[in-house]
Amino acid sequence: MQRIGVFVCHCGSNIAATVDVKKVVEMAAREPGVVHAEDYQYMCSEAGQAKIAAAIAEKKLTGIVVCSCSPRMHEATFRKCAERAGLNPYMVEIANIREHCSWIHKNMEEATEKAVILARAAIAKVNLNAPLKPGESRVTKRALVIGGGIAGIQSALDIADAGYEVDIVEKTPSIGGRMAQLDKTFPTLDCSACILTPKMVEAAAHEKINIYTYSEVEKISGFVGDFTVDIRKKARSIDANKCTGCGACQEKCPSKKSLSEFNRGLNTRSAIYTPFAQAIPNVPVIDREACIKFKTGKCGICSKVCAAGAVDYEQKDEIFTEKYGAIVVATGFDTIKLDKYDEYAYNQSKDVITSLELERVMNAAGPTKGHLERLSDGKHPEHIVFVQCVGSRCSDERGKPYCSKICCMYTAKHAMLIRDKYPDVKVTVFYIDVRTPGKNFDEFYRRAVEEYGVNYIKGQVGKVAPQPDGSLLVQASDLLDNKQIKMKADMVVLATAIEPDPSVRPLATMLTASIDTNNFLTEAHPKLRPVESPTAGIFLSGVCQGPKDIPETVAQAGAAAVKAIGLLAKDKLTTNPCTAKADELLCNGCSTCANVCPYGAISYEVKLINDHGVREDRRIAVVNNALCQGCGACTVACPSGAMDLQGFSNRQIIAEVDAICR
Amino acid sequence: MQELINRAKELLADGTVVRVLGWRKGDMDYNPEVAYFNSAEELDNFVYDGFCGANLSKYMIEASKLEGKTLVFLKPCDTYSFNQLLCEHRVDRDKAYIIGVGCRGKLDIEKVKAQGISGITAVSGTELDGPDSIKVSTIYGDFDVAYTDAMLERCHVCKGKEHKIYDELIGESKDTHDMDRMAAVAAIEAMSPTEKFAYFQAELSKCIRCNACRNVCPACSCRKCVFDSTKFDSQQKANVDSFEEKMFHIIRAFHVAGRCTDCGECSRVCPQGIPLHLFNRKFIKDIDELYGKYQAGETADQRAPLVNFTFGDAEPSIVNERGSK
Amino acid sequence: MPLNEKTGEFTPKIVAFCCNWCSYAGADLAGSSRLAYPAEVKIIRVPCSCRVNPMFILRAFEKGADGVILCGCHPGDCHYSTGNYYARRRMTLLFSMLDYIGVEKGRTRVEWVSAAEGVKFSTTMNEFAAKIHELGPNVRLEDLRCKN
Amino acid sequence: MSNVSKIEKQAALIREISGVNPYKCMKCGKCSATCPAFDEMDIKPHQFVSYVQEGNIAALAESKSLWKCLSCFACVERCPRDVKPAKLIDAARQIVEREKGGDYLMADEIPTLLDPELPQQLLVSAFRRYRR
Repeated sequence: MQRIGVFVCHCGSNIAATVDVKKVVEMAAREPGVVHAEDYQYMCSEAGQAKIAAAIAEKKLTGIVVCSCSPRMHEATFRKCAERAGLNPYMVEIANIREHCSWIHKNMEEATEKAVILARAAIAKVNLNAPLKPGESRVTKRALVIGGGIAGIQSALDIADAGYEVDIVEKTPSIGGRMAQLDKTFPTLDCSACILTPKMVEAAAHEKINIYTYSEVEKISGFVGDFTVDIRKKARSIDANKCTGCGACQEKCPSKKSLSEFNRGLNTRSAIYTPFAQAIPNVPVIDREACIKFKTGKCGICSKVCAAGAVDYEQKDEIFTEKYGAIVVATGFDTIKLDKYDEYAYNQSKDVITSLELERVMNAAGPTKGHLERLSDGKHPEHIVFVQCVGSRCSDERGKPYCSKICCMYTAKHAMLIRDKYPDVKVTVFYIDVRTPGKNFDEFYRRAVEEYGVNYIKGQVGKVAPQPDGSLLVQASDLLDNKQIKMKADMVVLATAIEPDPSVRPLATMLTASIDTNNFLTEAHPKLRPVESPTAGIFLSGVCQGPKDIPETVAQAGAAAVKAIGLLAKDKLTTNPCTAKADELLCNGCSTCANVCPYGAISYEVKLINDHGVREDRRIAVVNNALCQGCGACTVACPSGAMDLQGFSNRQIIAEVDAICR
Repeated sequence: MQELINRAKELLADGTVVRVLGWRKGDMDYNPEVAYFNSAEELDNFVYDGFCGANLSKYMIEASKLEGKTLVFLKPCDTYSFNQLLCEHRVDRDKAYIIGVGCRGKLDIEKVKAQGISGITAVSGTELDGPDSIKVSTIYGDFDVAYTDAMLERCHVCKGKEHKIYDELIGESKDTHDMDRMAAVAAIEAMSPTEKFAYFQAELSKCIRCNACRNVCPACSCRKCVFDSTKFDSQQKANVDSFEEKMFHIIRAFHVAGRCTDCGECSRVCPQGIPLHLFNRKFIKDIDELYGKYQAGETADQRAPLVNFTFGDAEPSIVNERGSK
Repeated sequence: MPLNEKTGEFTPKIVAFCCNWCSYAGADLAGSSRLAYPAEVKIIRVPCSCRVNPMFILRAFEKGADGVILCGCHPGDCHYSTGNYYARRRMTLLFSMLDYIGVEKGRTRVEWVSAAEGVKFSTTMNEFAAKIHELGPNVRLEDLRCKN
Repeated sequence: MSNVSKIEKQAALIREISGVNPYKCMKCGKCSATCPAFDEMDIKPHQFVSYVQEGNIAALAESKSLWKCLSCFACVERCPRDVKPAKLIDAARQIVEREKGGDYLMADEIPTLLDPELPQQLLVSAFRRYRR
C-alpha cells in the first residue's frame, strides 16, 4: 500500500477564491492510501516545497499528489522537489485544480466538488504509480542548422564559436536568405549587404562550419542527441572544386529568359546563374528546366567557355547521411500570394508591387540599378502610395490573422528613403494603426512624418484601378476626416503579409515538431521557452517561429544557438522513462504494435520464456527506450494488453476513470 | 474421405509429416471432433463430412510449437484464417503441410432441428460427394432434408471456393454463396436506437460467458485474453448485469476488427445461438465502406485497417450521418 | 442516477480524455482565458489521443459516465506525427459500433483541439455537456451493480 | 419595455439577422474606401459598425444610408475582418420594416424612394426581398 501525501495549493487567491481548499484537504485525507494532507498559500514557492519535503521525510510518503496549477506548468518543479526529498520523481501526480477548475468555475460549491474529484483521480492514479528511472542516451556533438538566412547563419556562427561542428543546409544556391534581398535596414538605414555579407563570409570560412547549399533535408530519424539526417545535395551541374567563379559561363549562356528568383521575378537571369554577385558559394547552378543543353541536348556553350572545366552535365543528386545532436530550424519566410486581392490590381499592373519587390527596385544591384522608376514604362513616379496591412490582420481565408510586425517599420523606411533621394516624389501611406514598439522605432516613424513630409492617412485602400493614361486611381478612406479619397498615383506599394516559408510544413512533419494553424513552429512555452520546440533537441531561430525583424531574429538565433550548445555540451542525456513496455508473458509477438510505432522503437526477438513453468521460445516485442517517446499507440493496438505505457498504464487510467465516475 | 486418409498415411509414412490434424468421429454423426492423428492406425477414425465445420487454423498455433511438420486439412475459408495467423507470426509456415480440402458448404444440426426434426439418431449423405439431400434418422423415422437447407449461415455467404494457401488440393469445392452477407447488419442499422438496443439486449442476455466464441476464434488467439488478465482490471467475472457481456462482445469484436476473416466459427460454436458474427460483420462493413474493401487473410502480407490510416480518413463524427436516424 | 442531491436535477458525469500536447494545453488556455464550461466535465490527461483504449471509454460508461469525449491534436499536427490518425479510425469504428447496439450517438465525441484553441475547447465542452443534458442519464451502458 | 432593454434587443436582433459580430471590426475603413455610394450616405459604412456596437439603432433606422446602400457587397467581399457592413445595413433595413408591422416593403412606397442617381434595380430587388 502506498503512503500518499496530498498538497493543496491556494495559488494566492487563484485557487482559493473559488475552491474551498480546506474541504479538498479534508476530503482527500479520507481517500485510500492518503496518510497526509495539507494546504498552503503557494506550493511551488520555496516554503511550499519545503513543506512537501518535510512531509515526505516525516510521514515516509511513497507518493504525492499536488493539487495546483496545470502539470504543464509545475509538474517538473514538484518532481524535482520530490527527488531532492528522496522520493522517486515519478511518484508525483498533479491534480489540475486551477486551469481546469478554479479559473473556469464561479460557483464555489461546484468548483470545490470538482477539485475533490480531480484530487481523487490523481490519488487513485498515484496509488498505482511505480518508481521510474530515466535511461541514458548519447549526444552527437554536432548541430544541423536548416536554413541559411541571417537566422541560420547567426545560429551556426554562435554554435561553431563554442567549438562544435555545424552543418548549414540551404535550399537555394547561396546562403544569405531574405536579408540579402533587402536594400537598407531600419531604423539605422545601413546597407543590408554591408552588414550581412561579412557574416556570410565568416560562416563560409569558419573551420567548424560546413555549408550545404542547393540542398534539402530529405529524411530525419532519431531523437534528441542522436538525430540521423539525410541531406539531398541537388546536382548543381558544376564541380564546385574546379569552379573559379569567373562568371564567363553566365555571360555567354544563350538562355536568358528565366525570371530571377533573387529579384522577385522583376527581371531575368541566365539558365546558368549565381543568384547575386556576393553569393556564397560563388559557384553557379544550371537551372535544368531552362538550360538548352538539358532540354534539347544541343548547346554546351558554358562548358566550352569554362576555362576550369567545371561544368558537369552528368552530375547527380547526392545524399549525405549525417548524425546530429541538435537541430536548429531557421527556414524563414516568404510574402503571401496576392492572387485573391483583385482590388489592389497587383496582377493587372506592373506598377503595383510588393514591398519586397520595392527593396529590389531600390537596390543598386536590382533590376533598375537602384533608380526609382515605374516598371511598366520606366518613368519617374510623381506620387507613390503605400498600403499597409495587405493580407495581415485578416480573419478571412484571403490573408493571415496575425500582424506581420515588420511592415510598419519598413514602410516608414521606404517612404523616408524615397523622400530623401527624390524630394520631388509625393509619398502617401495608408495605415490602420502604426505599430512601432522597439528601440528608436517610433522616433524613426515620426521622422518620416515630421522631417521627410510623408503623408500618413488613417484608413485603408479599398480599390486600386489602373487608368487608361497609365496612372493608378487609388480609392481609400480617410477615417479621421470621415472622407472617401480618390487620388492618382504612379506606383502603389503593398505591405504584403509574410508567412512561414512553405518548406517548413513537411519539415515539421519530419521533425515531429508541432506547428500552429498559420504554419509557424510552436515554441515549447510562449514565454519561458520561446526558442525551443516542444520536440526535444529542436530549436527555433527566426521567422519560422513568428514574425520578427532582423535584430529580433539575430537575438533569437543566438538564443537558439545557446540552447543547442547547452545540449551539445552534455555527454549523456537522460531519457523520458514514460515509455512503452511489453509484458513478456502476455506478448503474442504478432507485430501489431510495431506497425503503429512512429519511431520504429519496437523490434522482436525470440526468447526463452518461462510462463508459470511452461518453458518455450517465444517471439517477443522489445521496446528501445531511447527511441520510444511514449505516445501509447502500441498499447491500444496490442490486443492482449501486453504492451503498456509506464506512467500512463491501463490500470492507472482506468483508476482515474473509476475515480471520476464514482 | 478415403482419399484424404490415404494421402495422410502416405505423408506419415514418407516422413513428410509427423502428425495429422483433422477430424474424428464423435458421439453423434453431427458431432465430429478435432483431433491429432499420430499413426496410420489412428487415422481409421478420421472423418471428413458436412459436419466437419471446425476451422483447424487456430490449432496450428500450438502445432507450430511441436517438433516436425503437421499435416492440416483446410477448407477454402479456413485458409484465410491461416494467412492471417501467418501475417501475425502466430503460425509457422514451415511446420505446416496444408492439404486444401474440398467443401460444398458445412451443415448446422440446429438448422435440421429447426425444421421440427427431433430425436436424431444418425445423419448420412453428408460427404463431399454425397447427394443433394441428407438423410436424417430419428426415433420417429427417417427424414430427407435438402443439403442447402441444413447449411450454416456462413456458407450462404461463402467467400469463395478458392484456397488462399496450400501445398496440395484434394476434392472439388463449391461456391455456396446465395445470400447478401451484410443484409442482417444492414437490417439492424436501419432500426431505431431503441429497437437496436432491445435486439442486442435480448440476444446478449443469453450469453453465459462460456468463452466458446473466444476460444474457437482463430483471431482471438492471445496467449492470455484481456478478460483473463489483470492488466485492465477487467478479469473474468460472472455476468451480473446487462453491460458486462456487451462490453465483452464489443471489445472482443474490436480486438479482431480488421483481423477477422469472417469465418463464422464464433456463431457456430455459441451454445446459446447468439449471432455473434453480426458484431464482426458490422466492423467489416464499416471498414469496407469507410476505408476501402479489405478481406483479412486474403494474403499474408497485408496491413490491417486499424494499424493503417490515410490523411483523408473520415472523422468519427461521420457516425452521426451514417448511424441511427 | 446522477441527480443533484439538493436540486434533484440531472448532473451528468462527463469524462474528457485530452492529449498532453494539444488538447490538454488547449484546456489550460481555456482556463487561463477564464472561458467557462460546466464543472461536470473532468479531464484525464493522456500522452496522445492514440493512448485512449476503447476499453477506457466503455469502462467510463460502465461506471456511470453519461458522456465521453476524446480530444487530440488536429490531424497532421500530432506531437507523435501519426497518433491521432490511428485514434481517428479506432474511435470511428467504436462509435459506429455503439450506435449499432443502440447507444445514443451524442454520448461520444471526438474533437481536435490545438493548444491555441482555448475558445474551441470551451465551446466544445459547453456543447457536449448541453448534448448530454439533452440525452439525460446514461442507462443503457451503466453497470447497475455500482449504484446503491 | 424600458429603453435600455429595447436598444439591447435591437442590437441583438441586428446581430442575429446579419450573423455578424461587429466587435471583430478593427476600424480599418476599407468598407468606406470601397463603397460606391459613400458620398450619398450620411452614416458611412464603417460608422455603421460602431452604431451597432453602441446599440444606436434608432439613428441607423432614420439614416439616409439605409436606403442608399446598393447592396453591391463590395464591403462584404473586401472586409478583412469578416464584419460585413452591408449585412448590418440589410439587417437594419429589416428591423425598420418589421417595426412598421407589415414586415415588408410596400409597392406604393417605391415612388417616394426613387432616386435618379441610384439604379432602380436596387428598389426592385428590395421590393422582391421585402414583399409578401
